[in-house]
Amino acid sequence: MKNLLTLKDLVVKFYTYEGVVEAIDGVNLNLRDGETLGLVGETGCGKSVTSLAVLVLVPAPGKIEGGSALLATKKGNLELLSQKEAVLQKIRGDDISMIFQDPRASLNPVFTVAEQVSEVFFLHRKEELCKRVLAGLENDLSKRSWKRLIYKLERNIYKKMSENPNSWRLRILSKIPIVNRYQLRLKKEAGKDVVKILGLMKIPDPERVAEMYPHELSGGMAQRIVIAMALGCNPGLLIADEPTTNLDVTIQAQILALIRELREEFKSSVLYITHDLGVVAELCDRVAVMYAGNVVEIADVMEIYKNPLHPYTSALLESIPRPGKEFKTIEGEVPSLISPPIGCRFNPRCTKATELCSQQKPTLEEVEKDHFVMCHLYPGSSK
Amino acid sequence: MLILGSGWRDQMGVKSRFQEFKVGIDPTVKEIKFMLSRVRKSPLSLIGTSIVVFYAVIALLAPVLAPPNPSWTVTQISDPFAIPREKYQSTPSPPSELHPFGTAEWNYDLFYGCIWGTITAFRVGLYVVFGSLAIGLFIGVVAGYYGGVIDELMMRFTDVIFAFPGLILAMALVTAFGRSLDNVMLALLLIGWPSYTRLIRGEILRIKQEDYVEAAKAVGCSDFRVIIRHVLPNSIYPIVVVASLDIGSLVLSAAALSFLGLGAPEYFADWGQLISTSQNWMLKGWDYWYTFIIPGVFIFTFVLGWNLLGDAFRDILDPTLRRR
Amino acid sequence: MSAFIETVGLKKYFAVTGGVFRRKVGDVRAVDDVGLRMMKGECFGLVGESGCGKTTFGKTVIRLHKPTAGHIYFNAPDDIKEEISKLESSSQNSNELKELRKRYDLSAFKGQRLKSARKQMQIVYQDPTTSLNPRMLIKDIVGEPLIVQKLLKGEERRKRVIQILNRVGLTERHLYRYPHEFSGGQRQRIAIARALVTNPEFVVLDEPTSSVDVSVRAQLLNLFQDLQKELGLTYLFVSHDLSVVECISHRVGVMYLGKLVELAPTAELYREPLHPYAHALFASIPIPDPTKRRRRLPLKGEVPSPVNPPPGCRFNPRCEKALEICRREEPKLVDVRNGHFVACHLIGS
Amino acid sequence: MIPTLLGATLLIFAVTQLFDPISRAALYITNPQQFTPEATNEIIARYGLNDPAYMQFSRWFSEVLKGNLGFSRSGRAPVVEAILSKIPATVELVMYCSPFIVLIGIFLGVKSAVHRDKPIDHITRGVSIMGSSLPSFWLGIVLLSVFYVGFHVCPPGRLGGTADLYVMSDAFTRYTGINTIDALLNGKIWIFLDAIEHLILPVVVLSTIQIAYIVRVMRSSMLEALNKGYITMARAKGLPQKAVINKHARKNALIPTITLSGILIAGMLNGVIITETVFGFNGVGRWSANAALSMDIAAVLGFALFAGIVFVTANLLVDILYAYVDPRIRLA
Repeated sequence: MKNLLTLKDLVVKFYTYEGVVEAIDGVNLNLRDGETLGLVGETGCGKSVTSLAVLVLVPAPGKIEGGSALLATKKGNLELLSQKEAVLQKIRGDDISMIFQDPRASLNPVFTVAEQVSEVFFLHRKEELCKRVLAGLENDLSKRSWKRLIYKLERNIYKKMSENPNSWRLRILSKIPIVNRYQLRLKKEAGKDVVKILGLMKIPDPERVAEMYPHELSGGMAQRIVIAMALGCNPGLLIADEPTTNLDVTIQAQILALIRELREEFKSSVLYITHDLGVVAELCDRVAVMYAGNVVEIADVMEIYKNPLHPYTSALLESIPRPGKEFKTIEGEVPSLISPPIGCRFNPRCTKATELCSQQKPTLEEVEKDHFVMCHLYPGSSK
Repeated sequence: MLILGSGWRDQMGVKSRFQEFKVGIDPTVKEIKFMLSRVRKSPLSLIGTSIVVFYAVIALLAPVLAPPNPSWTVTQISDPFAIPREKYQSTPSPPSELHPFGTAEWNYDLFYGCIWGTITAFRVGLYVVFGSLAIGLFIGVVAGYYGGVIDELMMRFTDVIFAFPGLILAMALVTAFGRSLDNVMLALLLIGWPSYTRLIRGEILRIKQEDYVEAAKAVGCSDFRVIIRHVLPNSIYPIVVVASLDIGSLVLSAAALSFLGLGAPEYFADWGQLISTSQNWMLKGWDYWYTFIIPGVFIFTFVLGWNLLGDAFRDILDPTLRRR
Repeated sequence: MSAFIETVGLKKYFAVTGGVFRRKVGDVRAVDDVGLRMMKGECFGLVGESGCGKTTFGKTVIRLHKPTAGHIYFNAPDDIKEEISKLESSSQNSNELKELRKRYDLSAFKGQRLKSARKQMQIVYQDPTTSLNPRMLIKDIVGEPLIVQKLLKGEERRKRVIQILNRVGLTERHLYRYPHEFSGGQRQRIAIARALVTNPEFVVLDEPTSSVDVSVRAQLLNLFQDLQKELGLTYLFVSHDLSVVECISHRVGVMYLGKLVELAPTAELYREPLHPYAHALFASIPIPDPTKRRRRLPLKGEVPSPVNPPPGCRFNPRCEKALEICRREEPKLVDVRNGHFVACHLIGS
Repeated sequence: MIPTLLGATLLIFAVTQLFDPISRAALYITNPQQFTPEATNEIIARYGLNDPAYMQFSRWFSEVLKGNLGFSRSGRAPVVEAILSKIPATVELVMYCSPFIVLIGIFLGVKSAVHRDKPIDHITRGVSIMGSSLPSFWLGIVLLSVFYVGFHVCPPGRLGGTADLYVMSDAFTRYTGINTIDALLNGKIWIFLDAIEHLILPVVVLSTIQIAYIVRVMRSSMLEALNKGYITMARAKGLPQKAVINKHARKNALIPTITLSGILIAGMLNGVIITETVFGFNGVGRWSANAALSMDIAAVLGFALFAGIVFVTANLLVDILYAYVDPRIRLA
């Protein structure tokens, strides 16, 4: 299976007042086409920063210091980290899209749902919309009506728009109050798409919801709209950063069922980020476990739960509360990333830590079939 | 800080008490060191603090720098704020050895006026701010913490006072009380306290919903203790920011009133009044520049110092920046 | 045997003010007529989705909110309870009833009596960062209950504070620090120390482990269990994390929109929830085992607003098996199988 | 709104009580001859100025409602007429200041927030802090002395000598009393230019402080809006940086700025008094300042009431604008 996204030695550092936080310290990850990869780890292990780094959206004071992110698109492989901003803007929302943890915070409170969702179509599907508007204009012109003059004008505006969407002439034209009524046709066309995509998200009565403002929506409804925005242009990769953590259990079940359904329908692969091992078991094909800025283990989901190799993964699985059994704890605290421990970052808390672990940093090696681990306990890792 | 509260008093033995004090003071010292390091970091706050300190030194050393009733003075007046005069000359004279800043209309020594003007500025600023704070604290706390009828009443009353732009109400009050600097201060105080009341009430409402306040009630703390130990220490900081910004604008308002002729009387050592008298000389051309530029620079830098300090406080005390 | 803590018909409504003159427009019925009994030394789990009133119930039991109606009996003998309910049914406000309630019914306590009652009941909050006063030293935070309740003086108080801090896993070194110098887990330990310093008998745990990491959560849960065994504490464990509640509580109650819909011993409830909502709730917990992936339809719809809840059984708009009676009449909480209570017309009759 | 206005009149009345009855008589006089001692005593008797306050209040209030705010010695006209005759000058000044304040203030606020901690941010913040620490009357006089005394440009006052005479003459029909507009309506361009030349300096002085305030408020609300969740979402949708800032962030940042514009209007009214006094602009502000100087109680209190009404209505307009901009308010 072809790799859709491969990350190699990704390094991201945050230059904060207290010191330089080494949030991501050499992450290696690959996501196959049509697959759902779960990215699991505790708070502060850098899983969200990794996802933002893929879209080159790391917030200040963070900087991507090194590594590569290779994306397989229709037009061949693309190295994301070295692209110009203009190219990246074309990819974001079209090839890769992202949904976030707090649904209501992801929606702009002063715009209606329709305005925000249609923005994706205006950005990435403008030619298609123009063609549909032109088609509409053609049959309007065929009918006898005094407005033929206006339709002719609108037709050549849209012709120009479909050739070169953001020519400066159009930009000025769209600023003049009366003249820019021509945009209404475009908005109506986009409105149809919005209602269609909202319907796909199983939102009851999409027409009414399209006109609502974000503060009138419940948590579950807001998350569906964010998913609609993300899947609007049928992206190849959907990055979901803990979409259901803030939602109640029953709503979470609804959203997970929806993602599972849409995954098939849109045939898009998903990078699902969470700290909840139950959701991972429910949704993911392969799992990557992260700890303090490194990916420590990648394997198929059955393999991970049955035979976890890395001490941290097994400790994480054991700490899942099981009735009747004592709670297994992982001693110590998550290390501060300003002065991370030398060598393997888990060694202060690792029960099987050896002398080597606190000196040399292990590398991610394929220890068994399709099972990568980053630990000195396994040969090949301590090259 | 409030660490010297009841926890410390009932320890036994002086040595252990001092040892306790030394250990107890340690975190507060760390807090202050942290704040100072932030001040050093941002240039604006450095300038601000140095200006304010400079003016404080001038105010303290005023009797030394410009002794009242100097040898050359014509009139022997007991009030140190009355500017001495050498002779009854009406036109201002340029800076000379005896009068480093020159003299204003009617030969009032500008150097003396500006030095003692610093004290007036501090008096106006601090007196009104602390007055407003005191009233605002009392009413704001009661209205914010207990809410209900008191809150409603207080808010309606502050709305009424807010209905008037400050300067206009001050003008009306000064006309009523008569023209003197104390009346200006009283007028500014009457206008100033509602904004503090509203600010403090807002802070109290915000802090009141925090979990640790409810936890304190769960432990059985009385309302008084909750306010003193939990609510106030956490709401004081934003008020400090507003207070330091307010001192600057208060001095400006007082100067404006003096400029309109409603503030300090003619002979008084107050910057606004000095500018007001030198106004018509200014329009006669540039050769009387000193009567006008020097007091103006004093006001400008004084207010600038406080504004910079206030801005720096806001950056330091902004919780989001502190604990990143 | 007599319940250690019992609530009878407990109600807590929050006034909703609206309109120009800010008069009362309606009520948010956060807790609506909830009665349950907790035994001494038991960990009682209370689960439900956000907005179902579980936290409000917890806070009302320890009188952080003034209840709108109902009784809270804290360690009161049974005959007093019968007496009060008998008197109440006969004549509403006889002063003999008032007298009895003043002495036994927590919801009628006032002033000094309420303050001293607070010694025996404490609360631990969900978010460690907001439950500790950022401007107070740990020494004062943990010591404050002793000062307020005037329990110990000077050196004994210091010793007691240090002893309770050691018990939760912190040392004397931490006394002179501010809360922002500690990690989430350590702050929660300080909050626990503050709650236990006056050695109470009853502690409300309001989602204590929801905002800490997985590894720290296990440490806190162990601490809770050890403390319960050692000090014989009774816990009211409020949480939306069903897997945690399953492991720590002896009996669990499920709440929906202010009402208690089901109550049973933990194992029995998790194995076979009877109430349709409880069944849907437990079915939607993701199980951390890929082999057991269950394909089932998630519960449809959203939680209605608590300001004007639907008539009859509150779950009827979302319940597939809703009958005609469900839409009219509110079901009573009935003991179906010794100790397994359900409030549903389907199972009750 | 209404209770605040009522409260305002009560406050004004309380202030009047601070004066002795004789001077308070001016509040009830309608024509100049009545300033003789006997006439004032007769008025004191008629309006019962020595009775307890609450009785007087009803009488005074009915007078005010009838529009009789007393007679102003300094304005040599009944207070209400004096105010109405002076309003156009002030309106003209404010009319030219507001666009500058709003546009430049918001533009600079956005710019300095977007380029945080870069040179432009420090410069804007420095200038805005200096702007708000400058005593406006001092700035006015310095500008006057530099331009008028130095280069003989932008003289004080509302109109040059000849223009003033022409405007007084009946050949010039006064539609609104606002010189610039009247000049255009009368087709006299040179009067228009002359009026503009007189307006330049006052507009600069009046708007520096206000711009400094808006820049600071806009910058902080812009910074707050920029690290909200929907900004990251907008970027993740592929929006260019310019659109993210101008469309998403700016509209949200405007909301707190609008709510604080109430204070801005207060600042404007204060500024008007000082600017008009410095530049000899005989608008409402300058007249009330002189009135205060010459202890003309009726004028000062009349002006205070007028200012209160203007301020309260302005706040009402701001609330309506606020509800329009922020949907959460509109539907609540």
